Amino acid sequence: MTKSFDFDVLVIGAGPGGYHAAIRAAQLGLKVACAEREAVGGVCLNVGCIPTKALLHAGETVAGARHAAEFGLTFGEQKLDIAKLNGWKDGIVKKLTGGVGSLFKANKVTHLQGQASFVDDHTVKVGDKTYTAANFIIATGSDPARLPGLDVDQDRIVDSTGALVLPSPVPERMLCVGGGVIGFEFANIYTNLGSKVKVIEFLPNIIPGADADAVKAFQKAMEKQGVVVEVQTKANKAEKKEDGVHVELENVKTGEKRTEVFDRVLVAVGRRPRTDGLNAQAAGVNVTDRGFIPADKQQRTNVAHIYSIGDVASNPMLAHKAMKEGLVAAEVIAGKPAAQDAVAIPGVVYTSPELAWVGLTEQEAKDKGYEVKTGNFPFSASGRAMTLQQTDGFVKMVVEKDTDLLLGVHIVGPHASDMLGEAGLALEMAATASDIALTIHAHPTLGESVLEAAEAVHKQAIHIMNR
Amino acid sequence: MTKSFDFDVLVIGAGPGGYHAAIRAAQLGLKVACAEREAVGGVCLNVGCIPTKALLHAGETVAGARHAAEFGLTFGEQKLDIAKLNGWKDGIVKKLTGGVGSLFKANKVTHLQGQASFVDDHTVKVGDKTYTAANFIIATGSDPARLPGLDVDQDRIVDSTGALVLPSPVPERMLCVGGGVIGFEFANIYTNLGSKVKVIEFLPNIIPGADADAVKAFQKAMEKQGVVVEVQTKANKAEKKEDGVHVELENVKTGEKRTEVFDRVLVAVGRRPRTDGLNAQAAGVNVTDRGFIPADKQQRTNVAHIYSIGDVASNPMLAHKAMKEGLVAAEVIAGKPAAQDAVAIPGVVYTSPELAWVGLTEQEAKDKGYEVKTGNFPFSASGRAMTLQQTDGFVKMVVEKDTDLLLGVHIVGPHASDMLGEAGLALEMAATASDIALTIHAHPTLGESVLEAAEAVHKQAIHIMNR
Amino acid sequence: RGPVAAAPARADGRVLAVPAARQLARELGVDLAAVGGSGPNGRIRVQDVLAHSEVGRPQAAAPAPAAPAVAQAPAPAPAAPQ
Ligand SMILES: Cc1cc2nc3c(=O)[nH]c(=O)nc-3n(C[C@H](O)[C@H](O)[C@H](O)COP(=O)(O)OP(=O)(O)OC[C@H]3O[C@@H](n4cnc5c(N)ncnc54)[C@H](O)[C@@H]3O)c2cc1C
Ligand SMILES: Cc1cc2nc3c(=O)[nH]c(=O)nc-3n(C[C@H](O)[C@H](O)[C@H](O)COP(=O)(O)OP(=O)(O)OC[C@H]3O[C@@H](n4cnc5c(N)ncnc54)[C@H](O)[C@@H]3O)c2cc1C
Repeated sequence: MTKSFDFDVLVIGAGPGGYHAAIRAAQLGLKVACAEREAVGGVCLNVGCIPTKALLHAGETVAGARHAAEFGLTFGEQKLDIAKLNGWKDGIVKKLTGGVGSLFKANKVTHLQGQASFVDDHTVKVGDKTYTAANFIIATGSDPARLPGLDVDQDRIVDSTGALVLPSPVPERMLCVGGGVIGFEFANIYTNLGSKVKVIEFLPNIIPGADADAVKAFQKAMEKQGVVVEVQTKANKAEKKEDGVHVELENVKTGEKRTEVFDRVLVAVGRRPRTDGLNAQAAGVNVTDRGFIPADKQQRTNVAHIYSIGDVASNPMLAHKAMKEGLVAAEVIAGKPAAQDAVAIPGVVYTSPELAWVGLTEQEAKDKGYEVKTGNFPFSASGRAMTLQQTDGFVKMVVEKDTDLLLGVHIVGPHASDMLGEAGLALEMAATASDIALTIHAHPTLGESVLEAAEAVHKQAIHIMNR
Repeated sequence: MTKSFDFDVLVIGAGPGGYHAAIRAAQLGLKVACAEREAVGGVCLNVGCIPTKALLHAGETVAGARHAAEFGLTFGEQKLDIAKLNGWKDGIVKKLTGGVGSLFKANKVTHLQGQASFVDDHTVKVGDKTYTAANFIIATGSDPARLPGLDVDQDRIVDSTGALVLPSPVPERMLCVGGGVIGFEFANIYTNLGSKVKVIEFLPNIIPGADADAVKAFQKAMEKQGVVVEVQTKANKAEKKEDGVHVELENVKTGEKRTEVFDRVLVAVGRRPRTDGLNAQAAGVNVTDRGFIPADKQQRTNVAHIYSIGDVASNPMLAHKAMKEGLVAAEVIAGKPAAQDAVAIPGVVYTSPELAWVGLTEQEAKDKGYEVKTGNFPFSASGRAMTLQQTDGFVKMVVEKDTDLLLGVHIVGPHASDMLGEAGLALEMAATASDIALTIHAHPTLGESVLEAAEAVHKQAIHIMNR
Repeated sequence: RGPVAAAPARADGRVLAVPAARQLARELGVDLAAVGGSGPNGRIRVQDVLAHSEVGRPQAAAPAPAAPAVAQAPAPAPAAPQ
């Protein structure tokens, strides 16, 4: 690269997208800087993927101890030191963000602390210094969307960041506004820790994007655990009173309104791309009306040497998509033949049971004009699931009828996210249901249910009757 | 098939191999019988795979509750009702064996209760009746090997079947003779339930067949949990006395002998193919000196219409191998183009951490003449593993140097068996490390460590420094 | 794209083919060693086996009239990039 710039690549934002881009660019021999105005690791490590999973594990341990009575293991009085739990979770976050810092050092990525603003298409200002670079990667991520009428105070009305700080004792009555992934992960956490949780969703279905059958089974499992789910319902306004937060709920079909009282209200109604303070226009970079900075398959924006990745670039707003795009942008800058050409981007709700999927839902496949076959296998017929005391859910496979080509895999059940490894690779390798069915899967594993779902596509599952 | 026989196929043995064969043959329209002299489900469901996994789960729940203190969750006095635990485990077994019985009925498989003995190559005797069949599938499984000097009484000196019945209280001092999969699964169970366990192994390494690096990490994790491991050690004899079982142990390298005292001794020194009472010679079927009834890739024995599958056919003695071979035999009989052509048969130790592998070890690959590259990724660098409080172990990938072809995957860590789904499919699909590295893996999942190990093969893992 | 030649035999004798292609080859009586795999390292997919077995059938939609195909002729590469 030309010598007249301070850096070959300057990455803006050190979330999962940004730090993957920075490290890969450095691995490929480029001179790299990464500007970050808050904490290295971005939303994902600090207030997203990681702390939620820590709390989910804690909640599941509580639930697991309760279920142990079924096999004769009982415990005396259970005590949860909420301060210690918050501290443990924060410790994991610190270890991981510290790790990213060390990786920056070891890979010789210059970490610039402060907000980066474009001055022109080869210059940014970070704090009171300016830096030039041959290429930029915009990885500024996203912020929680706000809901008019519900003012987040991070105490009684919280967004996902506030919800991560558990009060002691946990709220008795909790409302999650928004029945997406984040809403249900928190619903699961708070339910397991003792709250009575209601989730409301504006749309007719929870977890938009997931397969209808899977969503149905998932909702049933959540309800079985005590979560109350109300779809086609919105929250109009919230009033904080002595006895709780009074929330006006409206059934959007009937228009019927009623007020319910909660101790904590979580607003989890989506996320918005984050471009504040970036001054993208100074570099001539297009920002859409909705705030996205779109990119092509090489992650290039309309300005050829400026790239955009992760949440700020496009939906779905998921860390692994940001990571992939970060690697692609770095490799393209280094002259490698990379592209964001993924067949499918997996999605996961890390509750118990988990809901995990990759590829097309049955409906999406039909909408795209595919003639499909499907195969289902329930965990209630899995020996491994029985020994884990987790038999809710199933594996569903969506396959093209004539070619047997795998189109999508949808799993509700124990360790569902672990099984996405096989499903994702199968999709990327253009595998058929037969390829999966002919592959030996270890016994007794949860993965056998993936095998059996593939067999079910051909009406040859062994442990169920094939209609 | 010709009408002159009672059945198109008569399967001998209703273990995992036999019941898979019987059900698949029935699915393909054949008239099928399955003879079983003990309980449907064989070793695997009754006294093998399933009950061990139930007890492992119980043990892990105990350990999990202990580890919960790290995040502030503590419990009062823990009580384990051993009778209830045994009953719960037996309940799962009953549900599964009952399930196989129902599947036999639903698929119209005739279940013949009793020992089958060949009368001639188209006739067997079961109890006092004789049946003819056009084809036979021998699926008679295996028995635990005995060790001279250690007489199994299923009380103080037990084999794996006896070890499944937990005494109350659990033995204080436990010895596992044999450091294979079964020995370590029981070591893990008893350790978690409170025993002090020693495992001795005759060979220089435990878990023969697994990758040396993986075994080293696995052994370290077991020792960290308190299991004492002694290799190159054998048990010469055991004497039952008031204060315990006195076992003479011998260091096979130095010849040094000493006597140690245990409350329970498990003999788990391998398994032997089971052909007693089968009268194979009446059908002209070859039995090897070691008791195996070998078969070709279509599972045919030396007698073309008599097939052999599972433990009685060959090593490795694993349920999923038996199942695959059962399906192959049934399909071949039905005129389908099936073959046992698996690239690799996975192996798993379902302890915590698990040890799981599929394909060639590094040494095996070198011995076969491959030039190899390897990639390792430790779970200590995995965010998901941290949130699960299980960071011991790693993923190791063995890859052919020039072609990038995946040869083997070796995992020590949480949910390792779940990750075999992807690894196994990758091997069967002749995937390269790049195929895995280019596939998006959901964040934060354990499967990302498989991705990172593939990246590490190319010295491009993100979350570790690549030497 | 030109025709894909069968990959040279690997040192360990393994033919790289996906499970469904191996099954199909047995069904069609095709010798996998003679099939040109279109994947990396000559990996054989279902389409490769089909293409191979089409060779020599007069009704096969061949791109151009060619000399009578022999059983061992390399199969045309499938159109889809892999
Ligand atoms: C509660 C919660 C749970 C989640 N769980 C998951 C999950 O389990 N799995 C999953 O895949 N996804 C999950 N997500 C989504 C995931 O966190 C995001 O998709 C991911 O963080 C996006 O990565 P990114 O690099 O694009 O942006 P971000 O992680 O948002 O990082 C952007 C960074 O850029 C910095 N920045 C912004 N503007 C500037 C500027 N001008 N100058 C300097 N720095 C700037 C920000 O401070 C931030 O650190 C979750 C999100 C939330 C909120
Ligand atoms: C403690 C333990 C744990 C194990 N865990 C695992 C594991 O986690 N995963 C795994 O893959 N493998 C495991 N195994 C091994 C697994 O159980 C065997 O590989 C598997 O059961 C073999 O299946 P099979 O069908 O060949 O024979 P078997 O399961 O042995 O079944 C053979 C059946 O044939 C019957 N039979 C024998 N002779 C006759 C006759 N003449 N007439 C009528 N019936 C007859 C027997 O009664 C028996 O029911 C474990 C084994 C043990 C002992």
